[in-house]
Amino acid sequence: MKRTMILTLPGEIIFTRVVSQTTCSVAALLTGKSLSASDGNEFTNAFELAISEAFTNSVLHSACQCEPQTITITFTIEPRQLTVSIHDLNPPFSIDTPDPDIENYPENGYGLLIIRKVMDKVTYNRENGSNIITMSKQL
Amino acid sequence: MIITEISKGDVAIIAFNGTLDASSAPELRKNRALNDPLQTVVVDLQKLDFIDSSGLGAIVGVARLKDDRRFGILLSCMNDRVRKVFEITNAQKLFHIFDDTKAAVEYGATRQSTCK
Amino acid sequence: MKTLLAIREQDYAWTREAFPSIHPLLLPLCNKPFIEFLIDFAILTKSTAIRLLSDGQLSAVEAWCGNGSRWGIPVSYGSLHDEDCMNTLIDKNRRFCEKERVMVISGFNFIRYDKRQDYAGMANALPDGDWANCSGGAITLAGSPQHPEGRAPEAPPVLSLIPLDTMASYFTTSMETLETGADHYVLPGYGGEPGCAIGRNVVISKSVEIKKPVSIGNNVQLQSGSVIGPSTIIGSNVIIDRASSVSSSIILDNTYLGEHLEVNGRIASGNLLTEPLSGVSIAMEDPHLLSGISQNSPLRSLPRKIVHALAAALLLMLLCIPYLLLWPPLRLTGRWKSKALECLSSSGKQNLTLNIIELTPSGGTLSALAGALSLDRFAMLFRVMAGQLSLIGSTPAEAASNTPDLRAGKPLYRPGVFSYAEAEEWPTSGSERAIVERFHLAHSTALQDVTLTLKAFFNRLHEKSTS
Amino acid sequence: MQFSLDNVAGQLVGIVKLEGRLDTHNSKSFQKNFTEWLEKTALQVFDCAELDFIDSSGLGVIVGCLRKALEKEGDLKLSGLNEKVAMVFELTQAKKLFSIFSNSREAVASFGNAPDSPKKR
Repeated sequence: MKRTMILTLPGEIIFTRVVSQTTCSVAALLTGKSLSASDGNEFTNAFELAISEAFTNSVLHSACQCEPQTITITFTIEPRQLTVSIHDLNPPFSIDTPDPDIENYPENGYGLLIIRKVMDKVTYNRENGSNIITMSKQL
Repeated sequence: MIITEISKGDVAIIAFNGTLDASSAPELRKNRALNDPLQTVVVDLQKLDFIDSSGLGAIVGVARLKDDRRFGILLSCMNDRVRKVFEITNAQKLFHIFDDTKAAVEYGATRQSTCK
Repeated sequence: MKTLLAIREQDYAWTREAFPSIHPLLLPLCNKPFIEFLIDFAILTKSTAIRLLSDGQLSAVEAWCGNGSRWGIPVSYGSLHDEDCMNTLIDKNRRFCEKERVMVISGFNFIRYDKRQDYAGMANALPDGDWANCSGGAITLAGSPQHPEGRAPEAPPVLSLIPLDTMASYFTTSMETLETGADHYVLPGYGGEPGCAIGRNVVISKSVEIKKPVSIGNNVQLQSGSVIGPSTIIGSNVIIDRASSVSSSIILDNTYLGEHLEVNGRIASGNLLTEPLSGVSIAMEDPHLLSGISQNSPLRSLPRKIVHALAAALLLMLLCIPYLLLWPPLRLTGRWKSKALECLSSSGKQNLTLNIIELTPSGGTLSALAGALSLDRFAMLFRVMAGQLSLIGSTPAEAASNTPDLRAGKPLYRPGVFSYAEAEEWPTSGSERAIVERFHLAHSTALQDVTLTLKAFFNRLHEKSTS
Repeated sequence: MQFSLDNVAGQLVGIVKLEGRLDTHNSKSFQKNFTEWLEKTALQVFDCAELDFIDSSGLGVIVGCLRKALEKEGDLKLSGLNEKVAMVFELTQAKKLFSIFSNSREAVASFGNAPDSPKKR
């Protein structure tokens, strides 16, 4: 059966940990493992990392730093697959960014590379003024 | 995340404890030893249980400001989760990584004498 | 004793382009991944732990070896740099080595050893330095021998290193492992008689001839009249079609070899056939090539599109009543969602947008019945009549997906309403599905397509009604 | 594709020099030209030194040309196959149908000596 869960929260950096640990617990629903975030389970770790990247990008790239806009995260929970999508009202961006050129010690640009590597599928589309980045991974 | 200074000297040792992400990354800028371009620092990551790209970017950023980029920051006692983030981003090519802090300090000390 | 495996990326860079879909350290030698031979050797020297060091990415190897529990020896992972000398390497893993004797196996080389001989005694007795070396690296011992009084065995055990630096060295080493393998190394597979290891789920048609030494992997089909061997290594998920002969060759995983073909002294991987010594390779994708030149019976050229359109019309008529009865209630209660999917068309020029129907699985008997009668594919049948889709063929591939071998215009891709994999009760996941689809695309005639469609329909009926 | 004639021990031998690719696009036109050249003589040599690529329809055409030459009591010999083209012939066992020489001179000269035994089908 397919269940969905929606999380709406202000786009502030202090919520990064809240989001990534919630995602970790949702992922643990599928693996049935213990809830502890640091257990070696590759599936939950992948989501904890990927969602932390995506949420941080959404917060840092918001149009005006004045007052934080809301970010909505939708979890689609299926027996063998978890899909997480993040909606924000930021300006459009592309997810096919080139990998950072490591030789000259870049300080950013790693986020999307990490998401692409730990998730099975990552798609981005733009719908009535909001970015939707969707990532999924199979157990 | 908490940064604790373990020891000073030619090769300083500091330890990270907790999670290093966008919210805790700015703390690296406040640490004197990390930001002194001439100071070799061994960062003990034993108690660091989560790092994401912002955390990694902060460490790379600090290493970039060191006079001797490749040996200014040495990393030790990484757990598998942290190592995988370094591996995915190829950042492990930028740092000398040890599984024992004392070994890292000795290596740093020998580097100091040769490159001074 | 602890073992460090220090293998740098440029040691195996050549394999990336020769075998793009396999991690170099998992490249099969005979029927076993390369890294497992190193692990076996470490165990032979009574090492209590292994650490794999790399300057590149190890995720595929880590997924395969895990923490080493499969071999009962802890396996961990670490990084290394180009300029790390032996001492720095050991310094960087001081806690792992714990002042024990350390064996460092460096470079992308095959270790030639004999499991029946004693390597532990030798490893402890030898002084520091190289135990064996070759142009590609060495087996080096460091850290004073633990029991110097331990006698080294009188006749030192056979040990040599072969650099795996070219396709040719990989080929000759694989062949040698196949011929001497059974007694020198631990090789998987049921070896009824010596020189013949066969994996699981291997289907051998009656008139197939197998000449030893041969090694065959899992999920392999050898069609009638094919001749396998001598000196042939066949990987997993492989189909050797009728009357083809394979001798002193390697057929790697996920490969379909057509009919009436002769492969001698070659390496076949996916669609590429390579001559190992010269490195020249040709693409084996051309359907006629795959079906051999002497096989052009007129029946095959019956206009496939007409037969498919007729069968689709028949199916439409049969299913239209249940469709009209079940579609409205499901649609209204939201259990019938349609999602647009951009797929590659067989001509590859312009893409095809199909709307894939998703029936909520827990939607009660109505949606289960709709699924069982494949009503979710009802609308797609019209596409067959319009000639855009075939009734049965390959699973439509998403245009966005970058699966290389489905690039536009590839002859062996013909999207269908049903897929050959569904007709076959064959695993419908990624590479296995591609193999059985390629087999039927190059092989089945229009009339066989109709029977396969019925099989696919009843398989879905059976699968949906029982799940 | 150039065609020239040569004379060996009183017999006329046609030499066809193939260049570039022989595949689905140009195999039909090649077949048409060959039937004309066959009118001149049933003894033919395909000099493939400049032929870089052949796919199955190209191969099918060459086998067709052999069949036509044999029907006219002639023969078709090949010369100068590069490795890629040779591999296609070996893979499909078409190699067994032809006598293959390293260069066109040898192939033409071979028509001079003892008449060939008819090729097995």
